[in-house]
Amino acid sequence: MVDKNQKRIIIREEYCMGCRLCEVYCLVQHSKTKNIIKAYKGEYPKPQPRIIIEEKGYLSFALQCRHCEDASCLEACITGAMYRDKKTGAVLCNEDKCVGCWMCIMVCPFGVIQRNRTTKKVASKCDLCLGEEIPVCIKNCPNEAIIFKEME
Amino acid sequence: MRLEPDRDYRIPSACGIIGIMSQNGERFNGELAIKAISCMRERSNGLGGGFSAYGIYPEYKDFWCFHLLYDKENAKSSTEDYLKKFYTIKKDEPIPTRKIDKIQKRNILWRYFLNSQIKPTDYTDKNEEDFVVDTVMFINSKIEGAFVVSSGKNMGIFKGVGYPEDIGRFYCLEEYQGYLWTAHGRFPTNTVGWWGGAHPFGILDWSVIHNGEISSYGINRRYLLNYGYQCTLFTDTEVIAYLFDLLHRKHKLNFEIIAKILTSLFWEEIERMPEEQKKFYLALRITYGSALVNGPFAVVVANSNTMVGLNDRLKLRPQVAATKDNFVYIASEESAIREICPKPDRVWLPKAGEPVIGRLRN
Amino acid sequence: MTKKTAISEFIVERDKEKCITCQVCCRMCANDVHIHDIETDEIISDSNKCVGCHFCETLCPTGALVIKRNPSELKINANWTKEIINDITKQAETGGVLLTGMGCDKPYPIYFDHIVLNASQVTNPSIDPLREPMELRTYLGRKPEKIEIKDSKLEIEIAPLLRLETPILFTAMSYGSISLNACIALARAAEEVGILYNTGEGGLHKDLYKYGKNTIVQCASGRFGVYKEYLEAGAAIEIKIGQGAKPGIGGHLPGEKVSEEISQTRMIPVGTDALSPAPHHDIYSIEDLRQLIFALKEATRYKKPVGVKIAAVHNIAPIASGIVRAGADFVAIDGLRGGTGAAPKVIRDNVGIPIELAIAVVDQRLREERIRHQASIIAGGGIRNSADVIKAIALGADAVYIGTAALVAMGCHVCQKCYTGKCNWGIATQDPYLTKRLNPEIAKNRLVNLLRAWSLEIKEMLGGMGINAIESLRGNRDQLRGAGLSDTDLKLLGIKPAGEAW
Amino acid sequence: MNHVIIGNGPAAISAVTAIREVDLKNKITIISDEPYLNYSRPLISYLLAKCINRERMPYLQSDFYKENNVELILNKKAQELDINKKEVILSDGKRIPFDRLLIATGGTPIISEIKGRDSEGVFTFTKWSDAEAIAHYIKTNKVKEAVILGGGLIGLKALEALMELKIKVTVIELADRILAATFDQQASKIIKIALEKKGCKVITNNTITQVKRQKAKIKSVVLKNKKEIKCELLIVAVGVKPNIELTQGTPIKINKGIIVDNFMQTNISDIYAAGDCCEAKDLLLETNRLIAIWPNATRQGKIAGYNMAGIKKEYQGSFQMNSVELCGVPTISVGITTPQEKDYEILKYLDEGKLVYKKLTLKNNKIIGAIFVREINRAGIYTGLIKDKVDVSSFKEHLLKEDFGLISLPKEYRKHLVSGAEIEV
Repeated sequence: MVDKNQKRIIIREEYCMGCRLCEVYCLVQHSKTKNIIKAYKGEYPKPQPRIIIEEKGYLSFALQCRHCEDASCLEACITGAMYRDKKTGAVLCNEDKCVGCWMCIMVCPFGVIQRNRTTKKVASKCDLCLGEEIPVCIKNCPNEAIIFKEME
Repeated sequence: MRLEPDRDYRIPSACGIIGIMSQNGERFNGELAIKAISCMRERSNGLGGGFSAYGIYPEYKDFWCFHLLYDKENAKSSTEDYLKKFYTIKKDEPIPTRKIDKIQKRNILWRYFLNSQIKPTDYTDKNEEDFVVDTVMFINSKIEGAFVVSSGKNMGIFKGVGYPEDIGRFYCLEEYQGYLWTAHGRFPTNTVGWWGGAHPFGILDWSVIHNGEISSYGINRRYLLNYGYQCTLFTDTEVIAYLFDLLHRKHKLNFEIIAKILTSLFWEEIERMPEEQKKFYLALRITYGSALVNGPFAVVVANSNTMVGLNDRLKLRPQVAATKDNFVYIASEESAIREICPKPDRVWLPKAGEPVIGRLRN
Repeated sequence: MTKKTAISEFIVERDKEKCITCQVCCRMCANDVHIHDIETDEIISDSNKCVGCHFCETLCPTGALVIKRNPSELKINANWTKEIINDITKQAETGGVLLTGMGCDKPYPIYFDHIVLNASQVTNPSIDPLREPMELRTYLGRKPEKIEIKDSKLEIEIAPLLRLETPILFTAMSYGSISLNACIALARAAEEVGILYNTGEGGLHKDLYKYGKNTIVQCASGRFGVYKEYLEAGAAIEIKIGQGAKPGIGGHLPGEKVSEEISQTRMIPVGTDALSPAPHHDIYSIEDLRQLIFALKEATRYKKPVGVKIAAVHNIAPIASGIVRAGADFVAIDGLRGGTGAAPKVIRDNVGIPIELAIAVVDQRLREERIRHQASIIAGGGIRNSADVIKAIALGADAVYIGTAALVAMGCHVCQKCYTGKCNWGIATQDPYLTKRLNPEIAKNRLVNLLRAWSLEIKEMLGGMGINAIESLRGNRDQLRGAGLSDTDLKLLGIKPAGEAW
Repeated sequence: MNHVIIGNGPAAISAVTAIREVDLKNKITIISDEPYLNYSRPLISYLLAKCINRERMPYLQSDFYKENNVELILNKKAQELDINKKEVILSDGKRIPFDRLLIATGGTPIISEIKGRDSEGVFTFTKWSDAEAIAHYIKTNKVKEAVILGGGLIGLKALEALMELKIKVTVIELADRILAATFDQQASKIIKIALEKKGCKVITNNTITQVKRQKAKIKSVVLKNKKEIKCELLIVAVGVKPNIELTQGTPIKINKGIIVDNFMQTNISDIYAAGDCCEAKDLLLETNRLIAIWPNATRQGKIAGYNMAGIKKEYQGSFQMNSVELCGVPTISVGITTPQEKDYEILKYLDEGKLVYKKLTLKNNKIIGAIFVREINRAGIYTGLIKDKVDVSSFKEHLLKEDFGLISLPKEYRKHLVSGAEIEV
């Protein structure tokens, strides 16, 4: 079971300005160079952010994997690529194992797992920026519209 | 015209102070006060000393006794003309002094025993005391070269520029008998020539000796102004005297409460009190915020019936108290007390804002 | 008309090397300065639209953006300055009154900057606020002249008072002129610090009733949202007569700003202009004011202080005295540099007197008349930092109102475009795209920090003067000296020139 | 207490995990007739196509059995059930006693009776061994042309694999279209086009009547319409059926598959079934039904495991769904996609040029089926709506919009969905 002090990303749509800085920094974080200018101007194929920004009228919010306790993507994965990180409880995708059967995409009720735009072969999703103290999207949200919090 | 320190601007000073009182009204001569203050010579620098003595004019105890300080003859005459308008002068004479080379006398020192001709009714809301205060205010502010040193009954203030013990000798204080003496040795931060600036400061039968510098002076002065107290000279001492006069004589507050006004309790102390008390001290503080005396000070305030010693809220200046039989002593240093009372019954350091009060029993 | 004759105020500099075309600036500019061109995948910025709020600049992740004042210069002319020419041009184009926001930005003397404070040396130990108690608590309202005691019991009743933990309040800023999130931030900050904020004339949104004990509710000439519950909701009531930014002028909240929520709060139909008349039409003289004051006291059963806010004008001292005699428990004075959400530029920049002088003369007058204790003085209009606060108090104010400073703490960059309702910082706007940009939690914390910082600085300055309770500084002008002021100024301010001893 | 599990597939594995969550001490035995440690059957087509190597077949860490302390009996078939004695009898006669039994035997390919079916070069395609055998046969016989019987998922995955190996393939489907079970005409057409672009032949409304051979080896197949197609390899992929031999002749109730209740228990207490071999609750049809897909197997195994370990957990039920990428065209189909009755509402989006196709089936304002061809991102959101039976009337018009997302859903539902979301003020 997932223990309590594990942190999750909480979305507060009422404060999302829709600036998409989270997306920018997510992209950089998942680029080869991790350098913002290079990531945008020097890397081909262009790195892919693991965060989805939804917008409708003045409402907007950033959405990334919820790392569900009862994750259907884990049940659906036929290769064992999708796994739960014991320490953080995060649901991660081992892209070397993934064959791109898209079962996870089919079952994720948040639609936050995407086909890797470039290879088109493997699933790509939020990894909570493992290694970073807090995910970069949260660190760089200018309005605390997404926050990192122990799960209740 | 050159600005005169004390008269035209404030100058900070450190001081040695002592107050001695027999609560039974036993009169004793000034020698004791001189002895005590002289052992705190360290605390003064020869630029100011003075004494107040109560019970020294028993034969004229019903007359207002004005001690005056004149720069020049015509100041004296115009003052006397003014006095004669409102008072009958029962007696006037020079204040006896002896020649002492350490003190160069440069003023005319004169005392008057007066009887007011004014019926209180003439001055509607004002009573005789108020009228006397007005007189003093007028002389001090309007008549150039004249200064009222003291204006009480059966008491007097003797002061000048010099070491206090020399001033004492100069005024021959050993020849006076009083039941309450206060003495002051001053350490001003720059030369002062003017005798009026020395302590004690007096108004009516109040006398104040004071060691300290009052940071709240500006607002205290403006507050007093509302009640017609012209701070004609610039000494903190004056402010304290007027505050006592206002709060005790006019607002009819006792000395314990006055102490809680001048050195008010901290809000958190008030917070911790039971409701009733809290309400009381809140009212006190919000009403008299402008009378809060801030900054370091230790004072001895006296009038004919009382001697009060008080320390600032943080006790930033020294003050020791002692009792022996019916005697109360308040001084800057214990040594001064022991000098004149080797075996006191009790010696203690009053806490910040805790008044030491001696009362005349009758 | 196609020919644009006004010169744009700012230019947007974009470092193409650094720009990654992330389009954050495009998404965030409410003035549509930055547009992404799909063909060239470049961002084109139209400097003419830039108001200089620097929102884009602060968000740009690569620091590719710099907003600069437009260096394009007209022939130097001390008389016909760029600003004057631009104003004329605009009026020639629009034929209307020039509107502006925030406080007067003209270089009138700022007396605060010519007043210096005292500190203890040798003869008087300064007090270390970290070791000794340092009291800023302030009570506002009517205070007795003296205490009467009968057998050690209080004989007098103390009138209702406002308690402040630090002598600063948030000035009147209406819901309408600023966003609900901004109001919430102010209310929460006031609650946390133990001070009060002021509803302005915008009424009280239902979500704000819970902050009642930290609220001053305003009753202005428009009477918007004024009713029983409203009056009872606050800790005090303020009758607004005037405002430093526009003395003698009413308020005008354009209909497009009157949303559903605002219409409910102000009790006017959606989309209708909210017009506050220049005068209260039930106050044509001082006795009318007295009636209103007591009407409001009656309405709240004498449980709340009732104060009056006026703009600092030539006759301020006698006016204030009259107000106190009319029964006000506090007088709020708003100086020449006081802010606004919208005011005619010509009024803002030319009417009223600086707050420093107003404080000095009012405090002096009330003392001379021996009614100083009957009412507290709250001074506002150009209070920029803790030094201004402490100087205002030493001149004679009981507490100060801050407005612009609070807005700046929340993000405002003083672009003075509040009246457009396009505040990119989400403060002076009702546009749901923009209001959500102000997270009340963050804003609240920033306000609390500001007040904490100022309070600490005030304590340090007090300690330096050897004072450990703010009431010993209030009106204590001996602690002030004028540097480079004329004798007349010094006389009016009641302070000595620097260099002169006690 | 003995937990015995017959089968070593996803149902069995997740049963083990579930049991071990609550019960660390009691014994668990797994019986499998296959030689391998656990592996992923759906991967065999990738293996055959050489997209992956053998190392990637297992989907668990090798130490899984040890870590969960499971006794493995491999290469042995569970021959018989002695329900009274509570014992499983293995092919070698060995008897394994159980207190709780889970039957997770999965499915077996349907063998259609064709003349000459027994020729060499004719295979089914469901197990690792099948893939190995086919690969070996292709290598040794230099196969150039192949025929696949059955245009279902398995058939087409096999087809894709063979194409990867540069083999010319013809697929023969009895129905009027490929992927008939899950796709409608339009969707099938798009796939068909994609397949044909890649040079493979698709023959529908037809089947094989005879396999012709040369020596023992297949040389061609003859169709219903007498047409003959030359080939060196035939893969028969006409579907799978539950593997229930074991239960035949026992009191365990069976229909097409083993019938279980919502706790995955058969009519005999302490005997459970999960995965492709059983008929469990269908959320949409609200009857028990075979749904032979991976996610169901894991879920059912999990539920069974909990209940075997004494934790009452109910199976919420599921529905048909499948996702497969063919010739670079990703597709997803969920629920009832081509209903027969009239009272359904159909929403469609078709981009003829890009060959993008989206279709939703609604019944009284609830989505019950969906098809996505080529654009599948966020398809899971619809699956969620189907599962939660959300009334979509308030946002119907957004359903197929480009920007459809959680933001299109009613605020309250969205907040409940995005756990932890807070409402401020």
